Amino acid sequence: MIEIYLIGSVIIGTLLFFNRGKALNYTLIWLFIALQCAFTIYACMNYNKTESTYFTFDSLGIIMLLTATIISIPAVIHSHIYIEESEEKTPRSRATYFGALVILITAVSSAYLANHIAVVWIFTEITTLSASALIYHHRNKLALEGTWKYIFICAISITFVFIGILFLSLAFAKVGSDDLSYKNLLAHSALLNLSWLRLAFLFIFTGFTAKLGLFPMFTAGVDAKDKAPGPAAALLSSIVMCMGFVGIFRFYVVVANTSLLHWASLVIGIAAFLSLFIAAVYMIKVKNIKRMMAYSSVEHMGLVMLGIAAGGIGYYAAILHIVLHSFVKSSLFFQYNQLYRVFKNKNIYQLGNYFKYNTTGALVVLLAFISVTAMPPSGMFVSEFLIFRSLFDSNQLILLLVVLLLLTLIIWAFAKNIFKILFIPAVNFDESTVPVLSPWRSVSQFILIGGAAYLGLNPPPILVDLIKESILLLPL
Amino acid sequence: MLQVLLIIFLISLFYLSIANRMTTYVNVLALQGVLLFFVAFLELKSINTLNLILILLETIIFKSLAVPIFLKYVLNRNHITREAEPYVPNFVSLIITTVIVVTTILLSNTMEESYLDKMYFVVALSTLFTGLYFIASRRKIITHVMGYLVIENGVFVLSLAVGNKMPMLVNLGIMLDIFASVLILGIFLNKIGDVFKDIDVNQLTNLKDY
Amino acid sequence: MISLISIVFIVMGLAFIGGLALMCFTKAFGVVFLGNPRHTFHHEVKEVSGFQLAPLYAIAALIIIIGLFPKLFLDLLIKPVQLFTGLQQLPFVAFQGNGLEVLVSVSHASWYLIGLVLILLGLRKWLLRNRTITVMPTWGCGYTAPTAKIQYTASSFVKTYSKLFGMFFLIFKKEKEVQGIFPTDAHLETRPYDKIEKWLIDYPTVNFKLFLDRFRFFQNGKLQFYILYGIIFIILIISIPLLYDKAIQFIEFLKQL
Amino acid sequence: MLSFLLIILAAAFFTGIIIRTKSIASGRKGPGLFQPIKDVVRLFKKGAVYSETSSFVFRIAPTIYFSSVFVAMLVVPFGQSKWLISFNGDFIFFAYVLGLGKFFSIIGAMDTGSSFEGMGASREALYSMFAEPAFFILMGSLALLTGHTSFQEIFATLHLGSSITYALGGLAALVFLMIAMIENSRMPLDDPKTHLELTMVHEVMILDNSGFDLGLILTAGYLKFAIYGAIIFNLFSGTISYEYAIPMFFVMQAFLAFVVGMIESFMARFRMNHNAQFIVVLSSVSLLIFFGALLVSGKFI
Repeated sequence: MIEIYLIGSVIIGTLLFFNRGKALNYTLIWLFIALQCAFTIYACMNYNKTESTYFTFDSLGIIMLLTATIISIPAVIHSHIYIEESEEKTPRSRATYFGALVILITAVSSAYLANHIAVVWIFTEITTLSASALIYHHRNKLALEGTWKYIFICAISITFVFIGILFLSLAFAKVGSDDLSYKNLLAHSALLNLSWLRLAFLFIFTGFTAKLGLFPMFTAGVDAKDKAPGPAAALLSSIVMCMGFVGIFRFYVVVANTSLLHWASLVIGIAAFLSLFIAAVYMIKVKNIKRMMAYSSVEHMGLVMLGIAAGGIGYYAAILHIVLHSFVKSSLFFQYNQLYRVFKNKNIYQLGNYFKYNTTGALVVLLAFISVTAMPPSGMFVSEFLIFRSLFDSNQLILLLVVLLLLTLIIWAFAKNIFKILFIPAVNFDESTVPVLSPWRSVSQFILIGGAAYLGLNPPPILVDLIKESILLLPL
Repeated sequence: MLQVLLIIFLISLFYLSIANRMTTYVNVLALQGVLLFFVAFLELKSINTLNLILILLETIIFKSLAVPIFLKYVLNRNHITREAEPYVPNFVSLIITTVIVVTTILLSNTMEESYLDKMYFVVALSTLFTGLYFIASRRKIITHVMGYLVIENGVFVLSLAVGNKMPMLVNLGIMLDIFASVLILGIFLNKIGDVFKDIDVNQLTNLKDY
Repeated sequence: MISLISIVFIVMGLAFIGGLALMCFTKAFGVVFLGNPRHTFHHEVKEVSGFQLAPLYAIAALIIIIGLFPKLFLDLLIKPVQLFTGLQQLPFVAFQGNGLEVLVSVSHASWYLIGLVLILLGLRKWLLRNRTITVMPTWGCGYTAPTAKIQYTASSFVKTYSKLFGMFFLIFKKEKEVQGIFPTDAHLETRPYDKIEKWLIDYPTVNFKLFLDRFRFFQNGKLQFYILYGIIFIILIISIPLLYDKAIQFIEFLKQL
Repeated sequence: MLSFLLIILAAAFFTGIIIRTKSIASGRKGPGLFQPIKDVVRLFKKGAVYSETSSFVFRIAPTIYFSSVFVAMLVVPFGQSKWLISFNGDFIFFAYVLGLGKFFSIIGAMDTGSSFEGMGASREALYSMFAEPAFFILMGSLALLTGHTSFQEIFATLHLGSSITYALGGLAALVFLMIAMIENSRMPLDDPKTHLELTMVHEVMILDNSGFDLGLILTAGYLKFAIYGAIIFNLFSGTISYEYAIPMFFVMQAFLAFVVGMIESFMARFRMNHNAQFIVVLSSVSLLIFFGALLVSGKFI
């Protein structure tokens, strides 16, 4: 099935690149969504089976794949609306956009399921390619700059990951096997050479931070989310981040079973804390709503990795948090397009009184804000609370204190800007040109946010089991 | 013989750090491609012939011919000035490159390892960090690309070191090489040349929160 | 001894807070809602719509209902409390143990109070049903030209108090004194500010934000820097433990000398 | 039930005795003992005059004020016999229900928009604020001494044995008397007979009340005296049986009224800005009682 999926997606993607007919484009993209759904169902039914040697439908992969499929459906819907509404649309840009979208979703989904570190790496490379096509959609100078930075940083990061893999093969040399699958690595974790493994982890971690949006390489991701069209930015800040997480997490599981556990947690903890710090620095200052949302993602990835670093209940909380964050943040980015349609601007000074112009949309923004800042009725409150508890359990009280302080600042800054957008009238805003937007465009966002709340507050036993299964190999 | 080639490779880094003209950079890159061709041949003699041919073709055709030619084309087409215009004086660059090499040698001493020729490790890591240093210290976008190509060469050296046991990794390295180079060089450098008339990295600093 | 002192301070503080609350809320309620308008606005002063008021009334009603029927609220509270303490077997039944049964008496007493108020209001209405009810200007002790300005303001209401505790306040005064035999205009405006807020909240917040501002160079738009972060991160993570080991070795070496 | 009847009876003549004492001390005959009650009955028969500034707050405030005093009365026991309301910590309820009444009387005064009444309200709020700690510390130390937290249990177990406990009882009685003076705005702090608004506290707050409302406020004042008198009596009653206790109660109430009358006759009112200091002194005295209680109960470490 995975071959059918890959080949089918590549064919659909290629057809999209070369066919510029409107009807054909949309038929193809929906065909792809059908394929994606079918594949997801197939993966769920073949739980824990391995296909084509390199892909295993394991618990973490299934969770992430489900997340990706759920998000990709509204992503296509909103891309459709976005492309049809944008002024500079050409058949070529539309075809490129949807082709890249198909390739991106396919690559990300395959990376989730890959059980071999090199295969994950290959798909990561492919996401860079497809994501850059999406970021460059507008074809202006700033988009070009954002794309250039994204490509360059991602290329360097991919190189880092590759170097890490090379080091890993050195660390693995004593075993005498050339199979770098996670399973094999875990089986021989006692034989790994620690000093090479240390270097390998460091390089792989640093490399994947570009996709995850964590401290050293987060920079280009922020620019990319700023310049990409709303639906593409939603994918970049949800499923692509999940891919970075999967890349780090699967390797972390290997490292955690050696004596490097403490050191690796420390490295992750440092990067996570610095991410939170950077997020706090910029959330206060940033005036561009889209960049603010991107920094908020940096903050949440910091929290997720803090959970990983703290261990214990933190592992569970981290996976739950990243899934919930994907839902909420993607709905926020989907909503951004409506916001932009109303105000034709993304500077917070020029936005305001959104409730008056688009009540449903404003409601989505409000609910998403409540969820993103993890206020109690939202699902992310639970996961964030558990992350704090894991920090508490691991006796990191000072760290917890500083983190809470930074979060307070972040929430303050976020609330200040969001409330400005929702309630305070903008200066010199011409009301006559405001388009009337159909409330139906917000339905998918409501579903995503509501789903996140449901999953957080009352996680279905199957999700709990899947998460527990994914962290089974970690020492508690 | 291998050792000699690798040392020449290291020396080429020093030369790169004091080079003034853009064409020198391109020529050094071509030279490194040729060096890698021989290193690959000597190191990987024992692997699958087809695979070996692929690797050798990649080094000689892609690294030492296609890329330099394309770079020269870009230089001419976009009327890029011939000077490298680094932020720091060449003298300092040389010192920093030396420090990098010395540090990697020291670092390699701390690794208790018998499976790897330390020469590879030193050359690869110092090439990596020198490349990163070039990116960080040069002004033009095209020099960034060249820095990236230097990094790729370093990674290639490292992948050759383990290539005997895991040829797959060398192939992956080649894939990265071609993929990233084509993406960066082919698509983007051209595009940037079209959109921005003068390819100075200072023009690409508008996306910021500072 | 320390615990004793702390008990004394806690009791004092708790008792004092009740009085302070009385003062604070009579001030706030009295100055904002009662009497004549203390300031004439250029725009029309009107109440907001019922939709905006309804939530406030709902919250107020909830507060009173919890006071009158605490049991209902506590029963609702048990489940979430159990969720967070994680003790499923906790024998937590409302009004048993923990001194909570007192709440029943308190709510009874509140009922007496409400009942008495209602009875008295009814009596009052009944007594006044045939009597003459006159509406006159407020009694002014012979002063025939009362203006809204002679009313107590927020500052003057607590003047005696702020005099006693002046050292804890920061009061900004804007003043123009009367001059000459036939003074023209004069005004006095005071704006109190909390010293504790100034020192414990404002200064740290401002300084912390300034501190954070120093790190704004990170996203400076220059690709070179972005790559440097990665390099520096890797180098530091590799070298710090090595340097640390070397430093330890060096110190050991010095000790042996 | 007993305490309720007794307090109402005592309230009926308490103020009368004060006025009578003052009259005799100044060489006049003075009105009858029940003149205050007659005044109130007269007020109940009258109509009402309202300020045009005032809102419904002004109309309901006196009723709530009276009710709060009345409910506070229900808390006070007589000796060992408790009445309607008695539970652990009921003295807190007592203080806060009086506080509720005070809140309404203050905002009722603010509602008239008069500068005088605002002034009275401001003073009343300040004095109540300072008086509250004294009451709490006093009751807290009594609770510490006896190991109980309700009025009834405290008074039932309060045995005055050693000399130090007598000293404590005396001090406590003094503090309660002073609190009663503050609550009722009597002499050292406030002169109820003054005719100058600027020197009034309580009187100036009710300038605009008339008829039924004024009657309620006056009745509440009488009740308050009797309530505090009852509390002071309870400090000493202990386990005395009813046939002695009930006459003693009336004697005590009459004596207290006499003392208040004498103070009002022979003392001048404090300067207004000295009042706060005087009230804080009460808190200090109650702290002294607190430490005494600690000493007696052997908890002083």
